[in-house]
Amino acid sequence: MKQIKGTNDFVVKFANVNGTGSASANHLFAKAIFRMGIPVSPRNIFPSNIQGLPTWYEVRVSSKGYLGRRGGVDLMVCVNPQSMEQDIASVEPGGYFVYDNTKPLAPHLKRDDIHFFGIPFTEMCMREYSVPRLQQLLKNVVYVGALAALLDIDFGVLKGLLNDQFKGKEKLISSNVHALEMGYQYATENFQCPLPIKLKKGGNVAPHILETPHILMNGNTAAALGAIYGGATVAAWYPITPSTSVIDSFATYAKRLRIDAGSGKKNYAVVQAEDELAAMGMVVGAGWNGARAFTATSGPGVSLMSEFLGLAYFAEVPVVLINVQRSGPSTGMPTRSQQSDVLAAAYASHGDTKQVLLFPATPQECFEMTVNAFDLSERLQTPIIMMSDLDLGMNDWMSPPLEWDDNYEMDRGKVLDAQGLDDAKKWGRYLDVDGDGICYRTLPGAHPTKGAYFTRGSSKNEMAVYSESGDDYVRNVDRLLRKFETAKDLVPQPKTHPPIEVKKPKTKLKLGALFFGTSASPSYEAVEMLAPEGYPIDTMRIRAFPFHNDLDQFIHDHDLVFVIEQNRDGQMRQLIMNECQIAPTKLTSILNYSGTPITARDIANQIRTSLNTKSAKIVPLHAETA
Amino acid sequence: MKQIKGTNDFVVKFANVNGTGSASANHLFAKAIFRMGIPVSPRNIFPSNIQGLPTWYEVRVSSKGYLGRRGGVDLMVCVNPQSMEQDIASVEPGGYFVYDNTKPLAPHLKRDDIHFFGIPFTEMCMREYSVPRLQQLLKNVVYVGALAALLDIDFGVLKGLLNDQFKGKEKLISSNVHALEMGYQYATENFQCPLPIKLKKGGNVAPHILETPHILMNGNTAAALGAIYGGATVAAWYPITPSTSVIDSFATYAKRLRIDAGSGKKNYAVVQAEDELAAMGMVVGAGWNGARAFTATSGPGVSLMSEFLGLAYFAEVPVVLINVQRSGPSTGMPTRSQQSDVLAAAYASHGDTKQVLLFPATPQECFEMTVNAFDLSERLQTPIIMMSDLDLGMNDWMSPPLEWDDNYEMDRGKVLDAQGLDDAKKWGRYLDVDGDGICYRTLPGAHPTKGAYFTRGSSKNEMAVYSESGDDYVRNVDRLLRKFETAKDLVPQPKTHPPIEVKKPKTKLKLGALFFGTSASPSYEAVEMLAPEGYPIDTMRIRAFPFHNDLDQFIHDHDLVFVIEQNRDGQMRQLIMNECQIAPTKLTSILNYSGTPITARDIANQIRTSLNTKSAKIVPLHAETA
Amino acid sequence: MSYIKPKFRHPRLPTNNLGYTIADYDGAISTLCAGCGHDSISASIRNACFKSSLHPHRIAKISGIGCSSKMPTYFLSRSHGFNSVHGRMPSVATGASLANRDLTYVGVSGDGDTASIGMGQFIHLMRRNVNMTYIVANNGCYGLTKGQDSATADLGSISKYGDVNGFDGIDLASLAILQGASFVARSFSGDKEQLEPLIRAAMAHNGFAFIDVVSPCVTFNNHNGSTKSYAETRDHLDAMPVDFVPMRDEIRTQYAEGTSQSVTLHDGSVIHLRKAVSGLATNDRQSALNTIKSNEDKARILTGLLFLDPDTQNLSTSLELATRPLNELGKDELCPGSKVLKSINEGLR
Amino acid sequence: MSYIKPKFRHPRLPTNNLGYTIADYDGAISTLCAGCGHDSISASIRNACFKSSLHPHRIAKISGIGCSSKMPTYFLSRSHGFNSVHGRMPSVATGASLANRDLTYVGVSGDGDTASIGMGQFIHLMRRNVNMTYIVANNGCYGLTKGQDSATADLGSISKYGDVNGFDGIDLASLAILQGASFVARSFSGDKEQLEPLIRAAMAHNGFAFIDVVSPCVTFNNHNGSTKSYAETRDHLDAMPVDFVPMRDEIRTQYAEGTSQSVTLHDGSVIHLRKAVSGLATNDRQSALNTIKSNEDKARILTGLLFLDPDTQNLSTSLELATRPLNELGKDELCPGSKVLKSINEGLR
Ligand SMILES: Cc1ncc(C[n+]2csc(CCOP(=O)(O)OP(=O)(O)O)c2C)c(N)n1
Ligand SMILES: Cc1ncc(C[n+]2csc(CCOP(=O)(O)OP(=O)(O)O)c2C)c(N)n1
Ligand code: SF4
Ligand code: SF4
Ligand SMILES: [Mg+2]
Ligand SMILES: [Mg+2]
Repeated sequence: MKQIKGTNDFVVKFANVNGTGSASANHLFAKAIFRMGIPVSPRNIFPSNIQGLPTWYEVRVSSKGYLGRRGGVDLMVCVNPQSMEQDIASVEPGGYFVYDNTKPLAPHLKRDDIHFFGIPFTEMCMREYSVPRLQQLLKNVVYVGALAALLDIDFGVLKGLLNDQFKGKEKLISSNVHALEMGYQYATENFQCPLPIKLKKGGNVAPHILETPHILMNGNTAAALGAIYGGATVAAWYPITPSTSVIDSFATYAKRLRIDAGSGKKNYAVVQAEDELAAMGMVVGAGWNGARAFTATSGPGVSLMSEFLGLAYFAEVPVVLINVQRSGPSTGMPTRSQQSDVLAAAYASHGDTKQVLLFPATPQECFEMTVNAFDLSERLQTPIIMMSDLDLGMNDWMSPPLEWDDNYEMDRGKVLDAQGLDDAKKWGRYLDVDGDGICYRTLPGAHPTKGAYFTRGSSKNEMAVYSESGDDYVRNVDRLLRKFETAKDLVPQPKTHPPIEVKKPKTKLKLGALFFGTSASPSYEAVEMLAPEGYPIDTMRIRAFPFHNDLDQFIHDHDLVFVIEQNRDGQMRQLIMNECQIAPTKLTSILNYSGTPITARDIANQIRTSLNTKSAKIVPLHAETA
Repeated sequence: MKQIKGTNDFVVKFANVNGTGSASANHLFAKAIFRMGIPVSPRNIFPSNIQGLPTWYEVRVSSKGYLGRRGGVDLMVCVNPQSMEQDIASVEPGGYFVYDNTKPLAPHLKRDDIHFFGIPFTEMCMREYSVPRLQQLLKNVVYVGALAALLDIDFGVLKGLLNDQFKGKEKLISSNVHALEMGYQYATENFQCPLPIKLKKGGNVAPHILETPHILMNGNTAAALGAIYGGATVAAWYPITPSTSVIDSFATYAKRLRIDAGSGKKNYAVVQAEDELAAMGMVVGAGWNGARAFTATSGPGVSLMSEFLGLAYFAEVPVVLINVQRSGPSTGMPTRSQQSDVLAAAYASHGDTKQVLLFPATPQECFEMTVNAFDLSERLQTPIIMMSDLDLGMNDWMSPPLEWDDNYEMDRGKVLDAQGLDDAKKWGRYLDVDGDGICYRTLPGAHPTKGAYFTRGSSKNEMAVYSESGDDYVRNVDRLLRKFETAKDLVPQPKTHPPIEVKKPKTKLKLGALFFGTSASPSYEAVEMLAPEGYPIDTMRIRAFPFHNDLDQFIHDHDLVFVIEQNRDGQMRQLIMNECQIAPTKLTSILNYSGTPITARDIANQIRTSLNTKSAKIVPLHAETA
Repeated sequence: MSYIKPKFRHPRLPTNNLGYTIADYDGAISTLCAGCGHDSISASIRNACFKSSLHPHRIAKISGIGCSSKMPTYFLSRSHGFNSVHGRMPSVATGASLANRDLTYVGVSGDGDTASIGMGQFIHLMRRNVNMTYIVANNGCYGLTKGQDSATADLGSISKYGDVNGFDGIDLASLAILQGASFVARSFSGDKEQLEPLIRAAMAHNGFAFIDVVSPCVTFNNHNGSTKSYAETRDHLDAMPVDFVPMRDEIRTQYAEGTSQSVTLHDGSVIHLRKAVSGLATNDRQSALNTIKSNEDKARILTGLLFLDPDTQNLSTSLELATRPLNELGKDELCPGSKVLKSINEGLR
Repeated sequence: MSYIKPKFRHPRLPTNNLGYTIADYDGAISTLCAGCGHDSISASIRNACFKSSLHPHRIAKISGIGCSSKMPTYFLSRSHGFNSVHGRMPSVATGASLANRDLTYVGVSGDGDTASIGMGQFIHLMRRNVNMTYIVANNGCYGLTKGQDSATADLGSISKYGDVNGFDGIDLASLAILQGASFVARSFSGDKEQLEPLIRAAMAHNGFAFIDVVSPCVTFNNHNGSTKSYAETRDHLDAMPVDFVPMRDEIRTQYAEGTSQSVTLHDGSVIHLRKAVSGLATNDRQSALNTIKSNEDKARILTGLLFLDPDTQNLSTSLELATRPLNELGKDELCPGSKVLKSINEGLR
């Protein structure tokens, strides 16, 4: 029978029941690989309940450092009878299936193209522990021990992790280590260890990974740190998966880093609002009053915030919103990932609105873009929406360490203080003095006699006086467009890489691929898969809306451009067509909207199919306009 | 000095202060012209307050029956000192300015290219009436009397109108008639009456107008009647200008037409909700439970309803929403008109959502499309959003009479009752039995043992059982796309007219124009203006989203297509580019977003400019794709 | 995951007046945590409907979002259900009740769903006196989003994450009494002797009936209780992986009317219940409020039927709706026809 | 349109302790209807700020949407103002107050803005005890959208359109007392002898202060009052064009503490006010509720300071905010710098 082989290159998946403490054990497994210096990317696939439903944990190991999902499972660890059937089916031919054989496997579930490894986890734990809680909990640690033998995990690293985790609680450390050993011992005694898929420190790991001491962190934590470093002082929010941990982390870090030295009091405020409308209202109020304020939410929250987002757009109030996207529409699948709020965010609210969006692809960017979002929101006096997603926000990603330049100064934008008001010749809140569409604002309380004005969403003239004149209205909204134009050069620019050389190209077409956020990593991988097959594809990663002119140029320079994204309607493609002057037949959607993150194999397959059948579709454009 | 001339073809505008009762007098003026059988279209341009601010009333008279705004003012009646300066400036050279000369006109306001007619309205009324209320009120009637002389309005018609209005209140009739006569007399005694602009019964009025006995009604009343005839039983709403009168009229008609004969009780319910979220929630609840339910709102309400619209889309609940658009974004200008919620409505809510939109252009269509909306919402099991606007909804439009086919049967869509459930072989709420994406629903209480299911926005499979499987999710949202495809043939189809023959065309380009709603009337007029100038433009009026394939074909068949709409961002153009495979350079936006309805002259001017400068812009498309 | 149906059931189950067995009122298997108070409430609703001999298919279940709002899946599978959006169940229920005044409506919500995001709709639902039973499964926290304080959490209570709640808890029963609810009760999820009859009475009430049910969250309980025992338990928790939810049993209690009872929750905290004497329910809002408050001052949660106004006008009556459900009306009743339209046209000339 | 500034002003106006004249507290010219109660409230706010010698620029005015919410334009032009969105002023005010705890916040709202769309936010604002004065100009109707009933309209009152209101009016003052507001008062727009000192006290109060001000709408008044006189007036109205708003004078009233007074509104309806004795404000919520109710039972609206808890924790204190306003903090206080980040990185390995 075939055996899947590979050093530092495979996919392991765990099938568990939620609420059983498995996530921690699975994390131990992934973190051990990380500490061995081998690129790893774990993903939690969990249900929208608290206890008792199937949950999975997929760990990709990739010597080259691909952090997106590859597709397929090489080794499955299944301790959940509920999902056993589908778990067995999902293993690649030649792969491995580790399961609890305390109860024998039902014969009809057997496959003869994969390798089964039964280990009596339950029985072992029942024998070893008398407390039910420990029987339940340590079972997870036992299978990690078994994997240590099967995959050749450095046992010292595992112990080190347990030491870190339970620092000071010796009893817990030793019971956990014991459980690990039990599993390890069982595997070595009963199976040929290690398997043909295994880990090797150093090994074939790509140099750019080895050179930097990476960290393992999720995007939500990184965004929270961004808010700390970006000087956010007011966080108002309403709990919603998968954005909740942004604020949790912010509060945790702030408690440590933002206490006034003298008084022990807080230099920040976190308020759990009564809903998302209120959360956004608080952020608008605080932003209007000169604090750096933000909120984090997900789909339903974005819908509920849309009226306020329109107000902030029109009243020109700095606001930062971190949208950690989940499956939509409506309640959708709250614990599944998508990139499907692109249009809802870009045009949030009725009337003519255009919002500034940022698209981070890594925790590092979550950090940097959050800092940037505060600068941009004050520079542009408008909401900045950072579009993260569940995959990026809640999963651990290997990342180069976060960096900080101590020379950074906050950009508070055009705010006139008392001195500024005294110096100004003529001041009007909505006068476009500099021609960039951005006017000078003032803060309440700044000056005894100057600079007070009335903020309203509704009709006004340049002097902030109430006006229902059509001319005033048009001048105002045209200026907002001008400001949006200004934004193009201020937001993060798209990223390209040097083109991949291809020996014998199979197509004469100049191919390009556009993507953003969590679609980036598997897209790069797919492009590298396709190059040796004769398909050279240039890439551009979109990092913000409004789009930089480079994006137009990129599309212009290619005959066919794939737009790779994780939603049903190809929303980024639509946004591009709306905002750029692009012939739509040039843009082909590559989509995944199942709720689990898109894989490199899936992308490559879709592109292959498209290239083999699309040629017919590329011609009409020339035809149509001839 | 030049004198503007014209029989049954001119624009009169009134400048008043709101809260002074002028609207009724102005309406009397317009209605008299209507009763004379001459096409007239009055427009109220009013502020967002109750008393004391400038308000205008613009009356267009057009023998050909153009009901959109033409642009320019031929005769201005100004009784508001606040706006006098801008009112004088707005009169066309050779036009007429009627004003209250109780106080003399400030010399610097004089223009020597227009004709001034001072009438001491205030003085006359002070002399004639002792009660301040009457002095104030009847002043308005006096100027209507003067206009009767100046424009040759049939005095009998005016009297008839007063008789109708104050039926049974003889004293009121005679005091009003007296006021009319006072004005009439003053004008005939002091000026050469009638002016070169004047009215003439029969006259040069277009035959298609003369042939039908028209009615004068606003779109909101028509929509309300549509809800009555469409069988709506539940109306839940929250007051907001300019949609309020939809529900007001519905309640008024229902009080008359929907009382249970036996009990005297109501066969309908109107509930003023606590806000728009609740209004939409009630409609969703009622629609789910099998009643025809609707709400009406405007911009901010659409934003607030978006979460529920997403739920209704995903949970497939019939919902009818009448969106009477006003200026956006945010509070915008609540009493000004725009067509700027196109994108907000089409993609209402986060996640991948697509909503069905209807675009009425006349009160007749408001009526018919509202009826249709209820059929469509139940047929398609999804929200139907009718996109009216302030101009259509709140102004009186001349219209052929509303028609009703007594053979009409409500299309309640695919609903299985007890019998249907017993007959069905296998039933699952989300099984696509017919392949059109539309499944069979059941109503609560229908059957003792069959057909009960759980409705949720979140994850589910075809049998309506909770599921977080990616496959189930994808199958479900793909089916929703299929349903949207089905909708294309069910919604009102776009309208074209036979092409206009042009003797010596000035361009070789095949030109087209796309428009919808209140942009239609002035667009048709502009096209007729341009034809004799050598620009033949084919037209297509969009009546619904999703777009019919004819729209693609129309664009395909033309070299350059103008998209005429009333918003800043060219939202319909964007929607077309999103949903059709259209090269964007083919579509040129013609826009007005000042808040006052677009005029034929403005459209014609913009097209002229575009044709004289655009040619350069049409080439690049060929170039780009070459 | 826990099960509200017993695993084994006697083949010949007793039937109610309509001939249904209790199984006809069952729902799907619960996916809530083992021992969650919400499951006890589901069971009580099921039992109440059985005992009151209601046709299951003539009941409609409506909820918002949350662990509590999932409950309707776990009882009455033969009833239609609607798990709508967070905090907006009241409006959906209002619309449903307008469409068909003949069904029995059961709304199920959580304290987050009702007291935070749903507060506005909740108050206006009461003001309209929609004919329905509204049950809040009140656990002082947001279960489904993992344990944040809700607006009913007691001042000073400590959440699983160690944060001290700095705000007064909203007393939904008092609020309901002040804002015009016509039936207001409170109970404890584990006290089925009290809860079942209250639910039956609420469903029989011809107007808006509110029941605030204290329903401990096994996993993120947020009641103030004895800080000492709580702290002890916390220490214990610290060593656990965050995603570990131990298996627990439902908390059951049973005590006589007019007496008090202390109940120890899963985390070791203690709440003090006081059972009002039935039949004593006042129809004087002011005195009901005063009684609740005086118990609260003694750190006691008063349970039982707290206020009742039996002669109330529900929304269908105050709107003067005809007796036939609106969703049954056809073209004949609804569509005035071409003649009427002609006369309307006449009026517009 | 009416004017709150007198047309003529003596050249040497008296100054307050800070040297400001009353003119320094003026706003723009009002665009509300002549005689609208809201203009009297604006005047009282202006006067209160003058008399209390507050720096105008240290006040921030925040409102929702409605005729009432336009008021902030018409007083204190030297203060920043924010006319936000309908019903959501509470959240905007909360955010503003967090950003800068040192300003004085005046929130202005209407009964539609607060009791309907804003109900949820209103209750949670009180729960958080945000340090601000919250004034509702309560006219029982939606003025700006032309006279629909609001949720505070009396049961049985008849709107301008002839509809009878079938729902109980919400008593915002009672609600505020129940839901934890630390300062609750009621007054009448035309009673400046009572209103001005209440506003001054509210602004001086260190926590959430609520004032419910009965403020007649000239144009669409919705109080129940004497049906007879109302009906008479109605008949009169019928003959008027719908867009005619007659010029009226403000309704002023003056009466002693401890006495009652009947006030006839513009439409002929009558309301009965009862002025509480000042200094008697209770800090017992229950008895405050009872007193309001017993007056209501006599069809009397109790005015005055109804409840006061002077030793309350406002949001800034309960969140333990540092004394320096958050919006004044700079990089040094906010940004932990590269060294700290390095150690954070270490922790993530
Ligand atoms: C608009 C919106 N915001 C937030 C959420 C996330 N969410 C789901 S359930 C819940 C709280 C539920 O708390 P509660 O109603 O008390 O129910 P419990 O789980 O405690 O029974 C929240 C905030 C959501 N689904 N929708
Ligand atoms: C979201 C939203 N819904 C509706 C409206 C329309 N609207 C404007 S003011 C108002 C009611 C105002 O009533 P109230 O607060 O009592 O103020 P009043 O005019 O009576 O002083 C409404 C419904 C709006 N602006 N925004
Ligand atoms: S988290 Fe709490 S409320 Fe939710 S199911 Fe578990 S025990 Fe119940
Ligand atoms: S409509 Fe009423 S509330 Fe509005 S300004 Fe006029 S009188 Fe005041
Ligand atoms: Mg809860
Ligand atoms: Mg009001």
